[in-house]
Amino acid sequence: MSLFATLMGGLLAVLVISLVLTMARLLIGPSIPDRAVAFDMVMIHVVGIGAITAALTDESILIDAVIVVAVLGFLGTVALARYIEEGGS
Amino acid sequence: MANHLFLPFIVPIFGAALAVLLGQRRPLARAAVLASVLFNVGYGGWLLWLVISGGRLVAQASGWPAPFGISLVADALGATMLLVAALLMLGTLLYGRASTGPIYDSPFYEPLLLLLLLGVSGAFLTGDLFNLYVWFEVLLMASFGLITLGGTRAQLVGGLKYVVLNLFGSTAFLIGCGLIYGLAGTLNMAHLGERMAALRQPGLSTAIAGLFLFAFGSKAAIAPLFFWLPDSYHTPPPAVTAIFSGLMTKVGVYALYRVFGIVLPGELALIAPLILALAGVTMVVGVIGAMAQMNIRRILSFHIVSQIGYSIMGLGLASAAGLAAGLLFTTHVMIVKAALFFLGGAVEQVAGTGDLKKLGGMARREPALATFWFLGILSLAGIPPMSGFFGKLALLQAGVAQGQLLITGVAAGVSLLTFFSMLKIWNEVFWKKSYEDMSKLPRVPLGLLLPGALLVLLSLAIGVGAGPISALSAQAGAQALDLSGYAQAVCGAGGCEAAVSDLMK
Amino acid sequence: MVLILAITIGCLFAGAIYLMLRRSVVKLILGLLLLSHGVNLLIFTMGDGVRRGAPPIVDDAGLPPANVADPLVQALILTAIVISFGIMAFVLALAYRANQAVGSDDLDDMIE
Amino acid sequence: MLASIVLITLAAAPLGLLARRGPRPLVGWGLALLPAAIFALLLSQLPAVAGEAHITQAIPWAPAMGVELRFTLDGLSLLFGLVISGIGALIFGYAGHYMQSDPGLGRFFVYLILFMGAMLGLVLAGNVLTMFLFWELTSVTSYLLIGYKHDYPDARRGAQQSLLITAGGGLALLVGLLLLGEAARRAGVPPGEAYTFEAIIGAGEAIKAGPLYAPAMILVFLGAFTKSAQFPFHFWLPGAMQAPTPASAFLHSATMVKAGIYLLARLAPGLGGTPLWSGTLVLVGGFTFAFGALVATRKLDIKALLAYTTLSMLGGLVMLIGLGGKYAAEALAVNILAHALYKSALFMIAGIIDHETGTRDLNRLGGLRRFMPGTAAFTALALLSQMGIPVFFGFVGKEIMIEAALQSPLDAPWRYAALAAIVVGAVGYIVAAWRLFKGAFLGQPSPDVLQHHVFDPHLGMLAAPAVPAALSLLLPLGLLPLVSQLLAPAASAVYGKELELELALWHGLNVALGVSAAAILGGALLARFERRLAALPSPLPAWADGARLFDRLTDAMLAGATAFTAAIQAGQLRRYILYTTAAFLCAVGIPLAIYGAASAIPITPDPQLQPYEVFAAALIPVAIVATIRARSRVGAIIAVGVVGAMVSLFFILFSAPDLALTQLLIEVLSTVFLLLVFSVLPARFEILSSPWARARDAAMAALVGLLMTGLVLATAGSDAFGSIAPYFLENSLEKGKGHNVVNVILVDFRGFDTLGEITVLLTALLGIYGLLRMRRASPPPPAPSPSRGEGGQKEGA
Amino acid sequence: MYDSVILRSVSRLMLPILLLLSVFMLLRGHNLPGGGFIGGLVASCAVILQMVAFGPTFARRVLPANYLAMAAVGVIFAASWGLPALLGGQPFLTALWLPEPIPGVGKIGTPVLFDVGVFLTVIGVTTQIALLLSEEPLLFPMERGPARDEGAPRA
Amino acid sequence: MTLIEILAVALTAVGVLFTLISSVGIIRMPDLYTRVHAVGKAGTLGVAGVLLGVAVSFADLLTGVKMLALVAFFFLTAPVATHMLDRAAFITGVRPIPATRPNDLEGAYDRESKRLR
Amino acid sequence: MLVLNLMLAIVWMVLQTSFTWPDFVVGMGVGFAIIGLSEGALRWQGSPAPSPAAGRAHVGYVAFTLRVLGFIWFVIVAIVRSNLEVARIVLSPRHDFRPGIVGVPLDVRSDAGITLLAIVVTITPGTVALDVSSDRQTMYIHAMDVRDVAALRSEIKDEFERRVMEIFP
Ligand code: NA
Ligand code: NA
Repeated sequence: MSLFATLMGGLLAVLVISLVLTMARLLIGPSIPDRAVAFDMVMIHVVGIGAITAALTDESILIDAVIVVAVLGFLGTVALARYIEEGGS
Repeated sequence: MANHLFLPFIVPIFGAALAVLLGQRRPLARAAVLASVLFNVGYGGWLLWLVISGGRLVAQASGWPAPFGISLVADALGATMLLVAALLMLGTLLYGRASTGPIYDSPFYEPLLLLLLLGVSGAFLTGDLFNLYVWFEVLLMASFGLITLGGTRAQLVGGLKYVVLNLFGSTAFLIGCGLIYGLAGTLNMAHLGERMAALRQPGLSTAIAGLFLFAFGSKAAIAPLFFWLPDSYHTPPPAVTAIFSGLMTKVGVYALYRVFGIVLPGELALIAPLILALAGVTMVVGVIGAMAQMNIRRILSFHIVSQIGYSIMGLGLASAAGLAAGLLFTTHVMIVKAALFFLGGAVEQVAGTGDLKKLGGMARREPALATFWFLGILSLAGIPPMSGFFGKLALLQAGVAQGQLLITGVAAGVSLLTFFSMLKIWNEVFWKKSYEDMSKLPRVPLGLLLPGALLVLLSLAIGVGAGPISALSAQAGAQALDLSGYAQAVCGAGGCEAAVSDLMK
Repeated sequence: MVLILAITIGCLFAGAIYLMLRRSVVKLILGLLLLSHGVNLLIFTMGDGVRRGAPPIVDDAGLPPANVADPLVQALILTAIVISFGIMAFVLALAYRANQAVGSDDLDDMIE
Repeated sequence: MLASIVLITLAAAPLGLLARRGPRPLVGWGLALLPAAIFALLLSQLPAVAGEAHITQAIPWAPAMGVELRFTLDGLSLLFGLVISGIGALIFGYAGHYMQSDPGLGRFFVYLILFMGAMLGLVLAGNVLTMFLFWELTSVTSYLLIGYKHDYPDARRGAQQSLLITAGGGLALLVGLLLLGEAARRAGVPPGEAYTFEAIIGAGEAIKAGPLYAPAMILVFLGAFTKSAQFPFHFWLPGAMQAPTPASAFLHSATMVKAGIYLLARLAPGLGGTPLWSGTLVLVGGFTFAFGALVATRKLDIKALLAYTTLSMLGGLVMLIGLGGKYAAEALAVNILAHALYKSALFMIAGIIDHETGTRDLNRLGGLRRFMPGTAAFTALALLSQMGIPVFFGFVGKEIMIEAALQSPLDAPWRYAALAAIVVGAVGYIVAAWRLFKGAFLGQPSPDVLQHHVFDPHLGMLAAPAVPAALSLLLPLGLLPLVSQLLAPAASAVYGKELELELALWHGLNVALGVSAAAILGGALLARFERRLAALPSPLPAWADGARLFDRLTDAMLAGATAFTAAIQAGQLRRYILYTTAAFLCAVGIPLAIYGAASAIPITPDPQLQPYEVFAAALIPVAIVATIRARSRVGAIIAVGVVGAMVSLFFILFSAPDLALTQLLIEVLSTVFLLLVFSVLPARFEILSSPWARARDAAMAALVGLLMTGLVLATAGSDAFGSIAPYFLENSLEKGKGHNVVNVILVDFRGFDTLGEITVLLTALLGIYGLLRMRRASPPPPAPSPSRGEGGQKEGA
Repeated sequence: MYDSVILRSVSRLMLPILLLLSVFMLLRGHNLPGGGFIGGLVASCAVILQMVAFGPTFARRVLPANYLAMAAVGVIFAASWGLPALLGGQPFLTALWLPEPIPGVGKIGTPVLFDVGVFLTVIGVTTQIALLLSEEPLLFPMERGPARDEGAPRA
Repeated sequence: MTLIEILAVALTAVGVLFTLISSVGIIRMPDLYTRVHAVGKAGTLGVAGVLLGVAVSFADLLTGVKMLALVAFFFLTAPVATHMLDRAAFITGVRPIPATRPNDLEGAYDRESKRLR
Repeated sequence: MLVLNLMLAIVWMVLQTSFTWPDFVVGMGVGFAIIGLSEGALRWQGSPAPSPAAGRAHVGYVAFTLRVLGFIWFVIVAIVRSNLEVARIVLSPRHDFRPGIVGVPLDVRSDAGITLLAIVVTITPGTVALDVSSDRQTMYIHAMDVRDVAALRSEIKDEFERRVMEIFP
């Protein structure tokens, strides 16, 4: 395994650990917007992990997937916020 | 290559989509639906004739060779079911047009019926396990739409149970598709059958057999997976209940026959005692439930469960004669139950209730309806010369021949209880004096009487023509267990494994 | 890796069943969602060897990359996802209407 | 010819509707021409039957199932056929008078003709399945006849009881017959013929030796006993007296109730003679004989009294079949005829009395001889025959019956028991007959009688009972040789061998005559105390009344069914899910456990495994826990969304970009839909389940999870076959013209799936449209849920 | 009436971009990840984003299509591309390809057109479902109450 | 390792680092409003770093352009997301920590119409 | 709209990662269709308040471009400058910061201007645009560390709003 792959793999691992922290917030809450924040962060992590995986496997096609994930993260977060607001807590 | 096998798919798809498009121009939309259903009736008859005279017919979707593409296979079992389904749908359509009610006026009602027919026909014709799942979902989704259409409280509450518990079955089916692909690496039923027969892993393949038994059992409403049925079937308008009774659980029965006949040929013998036990319990529990009810459609709904026990008994006997008997019985019950739901629905529509306590005096008011209802009861109870007698007789004969005296006795006993609870309807609705003045009620229109009456006459005709019909069911039963013949028809003379080694580098 | 996937699948199924046994319609539906995730992963695991390899996209010579993932399970899952989405949307609408008709989202109130 | 008789009769049923208009008595006698013609036709076959034994005719029906319409005429069938058609002709004529003012007479005649056709089919059948077919048809038509006056609850109850008992017996019979057919097949009979009487009787010795004999015979007995009202299934017969009197006279004296006798007699030559056969029949028949006669002595309703004497005689006939031997066969033939004659006459007379006076209660009748001398005379004739007074035909029957008991091949105890039953029966008949005659015709006219203008009926009506009553006297007085000629073939058929029958009134001073005389003497003695006998308390406790027991039984069954159904089908979706999950665990887990497939699970280390993959996998359970523990709806929805995102992350990591994209898109759309729909619900969940329920559910869930994990491991570990997937990779570009194999599969290789899939989507849309936009049928929605923050904080952890 | 200027501005900007992305995803699907499903879902997301930002009335106005009809047409369209083969005596849905690729679009054959049918169906179904749900009187509180009239966009 | 790869790893590392810091912030920050700041970081700098790093690793102009477009997308949308989250939180009554001073928004939302006066 | 169409065509080619004429033509076609579909949204002037932008002076293309470039540079500098600050706050063991929600009066009026300002405020660490009042007079900003409210207001107004208004008034 090349050094590049090792380093990128390491960064991927760090990103996953970062995702674990985000998950902790999802579990803790305490408010619903807190969980929505966690959701947004999860999507951002998915983008990052997807991008790094693309680099690792040298699959540029994953980039397009990443674009859609980004769009969805935005849409999801906005919709969540929107309905949190309407629903009350 | 029998490329006409695609027609019963194409016509309903176009018919339903056109009917949706033409939603505002109701006569055109209705014409599109009626034409599609009529086509499928005609086609079903023609196909059955072709199959009887020439054996199985096969087509490969998208032109890819089996087992890689999706195969369509018509054999006697599938073609029979196809024809009966289309006939029942035609009856339902005409019945609905004679009925009044907001649901029948909905622009989605008839397209959903047509989509239901599409899904059912697809399930009867496909030779690919995953494709079977897809058509199952089509028919299931259409049934979801139909059972809740109109949205009364009872429909919503019953529909929720119907939907959720059916999703359990669908999920199990999908799991089964996945697992069997993991085991055998293919999805074509013929190929799967060859490979599963060659596989020597009894535990796993038996567990998968159990999984499919669960999946299709919950579609077929065998005990203890029937709970969704009695809680929901009486809630939609009568036409919907009638077609559900005719088709929904029977597709599950068909799938059990198909899967245990072709896909898991070695497992049937292993799991047959369990199937027989479940068949007995299903019969008994269903009829007990029916005895407890005081509403026409609820009684009939519980009977569906009970009668599924008989259909499953045919499978559990694990013989060609058993399957043939099961098919004969299933076909009979599809027709007669739909007829009874039609006739009972006519009473309900005219009197405004299906409650036995409130009804009465129908024998004098509606002698024709009463006559057909009574004949229907006789058929259901297996009294000669109605079709029910031959269905029951064939099952009992197969049971005796296999030495399964216990289930044979249970089947006979339950048919008495069936008669008993059907007589309750007869006594209360038809013979009993009506408490209220029924003379103010409108007469049953001919359009509501006719579909049920014709189906009852069909039951009689099946009884009278039991000779050729039992020959047909014998052919179907033999074909349903004939894996090598099936595989040769689908994949060519060498079978599927040979085709695979030819076609893959 | 199969082991990890299998455990994940088990967790998804367990979570789904537990949620479906609650009294809230919402939890029931969330359970159904988890169930479909579980099934999708299960089919995925049944593919021709779960590989980290390349996506099933062939090159200009029509040759698949080495160590390619099973395309068939992916197509099956895609179909399954879309179907379960359609059904889920229906279930949602049904749950909404049932909730409206009953005036509660407690399943034990949803009895005739 | 035989088939034509049956089928034409059945097809002629609509002729009954002629009675809707027109002079009804005339229509009745007109319709009687049909049975009369059949009678004549059958009688014309007597020489042939006496000589050649039988005439057979078969119409194929469902050969694969052994079902055919096979008719055979032998002595036994001929006797029954003559009784049916002969009595039938009289009944038809009688009914036209009796029901002159009944608006439904047309329907009644339809049922009656159908019944007669069925009965003829039953006795002419040459195949057990053919016979069964008509057997069931007689049950159904008799149901319609008994329930003819269905506005009355008693009529409905009587009809239902009789149908359930006889149809239940019929089912037992069917299984029994199938077992006989199977036994015959095992004995070497070709499958196509296994169900003919000929084959079964021919294979009798083999069947008797086989294991199926006992179950088959017990089932056949059940069928015969229920149909012929043997104790303890007798109680439906008195209940069936709800039928209009012409129907009772036809069904319950001469025809249907004798179907069981007919069947046993038919099978006797092949399958009789075993201890099981003789023991059962003598015991049940003998008891019924004595019991029926004794109960009859206490009855006040004329029809009930006649019903009990009828079932008594049916018992006697069963007993005779059990006794076996030449005399029994002869006695059977004689008594069938004798009973048919006097009992049909008595039933019709009961109808006349009822018709004229409006009651059948012996306490409210009396002195009728003054007003209805003709009726009184014919009643006396019929009753004397029943009492077995010499020179009447009943006497001939009783004599030969005693002879049959004495000459039976059975052991002595059986013979004496049979003799005792005969004596008790004979005594009972005398008392009952005296009771009837005295109560109705003697003494002072009662107020009821005086109220009505009571006369002898129209001659056309009186003729119907007069003929059989007169024959009861005429046959022994001069026609005995002719009768012997008629009955000999029947007796031969029952005996299985040709026998000579010479009936005579005088056999000399023998034991039979002594017994007979003693019985008459005893009867006459007891008849003096008839009133006091009737006033004695019933020897049976009140609960032992069969009809009431049966009603209790059905009520209990209904109550049990209701309780059972309420218990399992309680409407709670959660419980259904619980049962369903348990079923899933059993269906999948048990085979897996039994066959030990779990031990085959390969757990091999994966050298490629990356730590981040483990972490990523670990996040899914975390998000699931977050979902379960979420106390707010939106929180739970978010957590589920995260699960979906993590699943798609998996797909990204494992080279499934199409999947990842679709999964994520669907996830977000689902989340938006969820939010839309559940924004109206209260925001927070309430804990509704008990801790125990939660623990139970958790255990269930854990089991499912474990099972799935095991299943996946076991399956993924199997590599018995190569997958077909490489084919798609190989051909994607060349034949599918696309690089993205997944898409090529979706739109080409398996485009048919995709077509179905978009159809599902369209269907879902239609369903949702229907749900949300079609509300005319539903009541107006209740006020918006009391939710949204305030008040009802709901739901279940 | 929801009134976040920020969300609205960005959402408006996103609409054409996302629609473009959806067509892009559709057309390249035969060769790279994408296809009718993904393209259709992206397009629905574009509409749903407008719905979230502006409310369903506006979403209906900006994209004034009959989505139910679109779904039905999609199914018909997709199924129709199976017919040419059937008429030519081959099995339903057998692929037929134009011999040369179309510049800028790529190879055109019935499977690709079939995918367009899928695309239309998915857009029609998902968008219509979203609109139906959001138009429920109880479900989209932003459109009720005193501020309702302000939701109507100016012509 | 080529220069391009070094640059790629460096940029990615910066991105990952900022994302990690954001996650830590999400855990450690005392209230939602301060946590949302952290999200803004991950959504902009973190993602930008990773995307640019990956773009460099591909060393392909068109991928680079795509990545730049995606970065622009994030810069455009992340603020909208944070704005929406904050706003939702405030309207639904999620209180900032008491130390938040000044709090000009206190009482500024109309509770009925949920509009900001 | 032509500009938008051209831009969409270019985005199309970027997505296709292929810059050929046929791609451009297809891109233009797709873009045209999309604009046709979304024109309603694009043309909508959502702000109920009258837009004062109508009377603004015409700014030359070159000057405008320079302003945009300068703005981008400014933003990048601002991001870098304050990012470390946030990192310090997040990672510091003690919470010694003083968050605050500050209302900033707005001069910028156009939708685009307000949006751009909010974006800039948010992507420069330390501040998050929380909401804009319905009358568009005030933007509420959550800041991580508010030691001097007046200074924060003036920074926003002078540094950010001024530059934004140079592009979108
Ligand atoms: Na059914
Ligand atoms: Na698909």
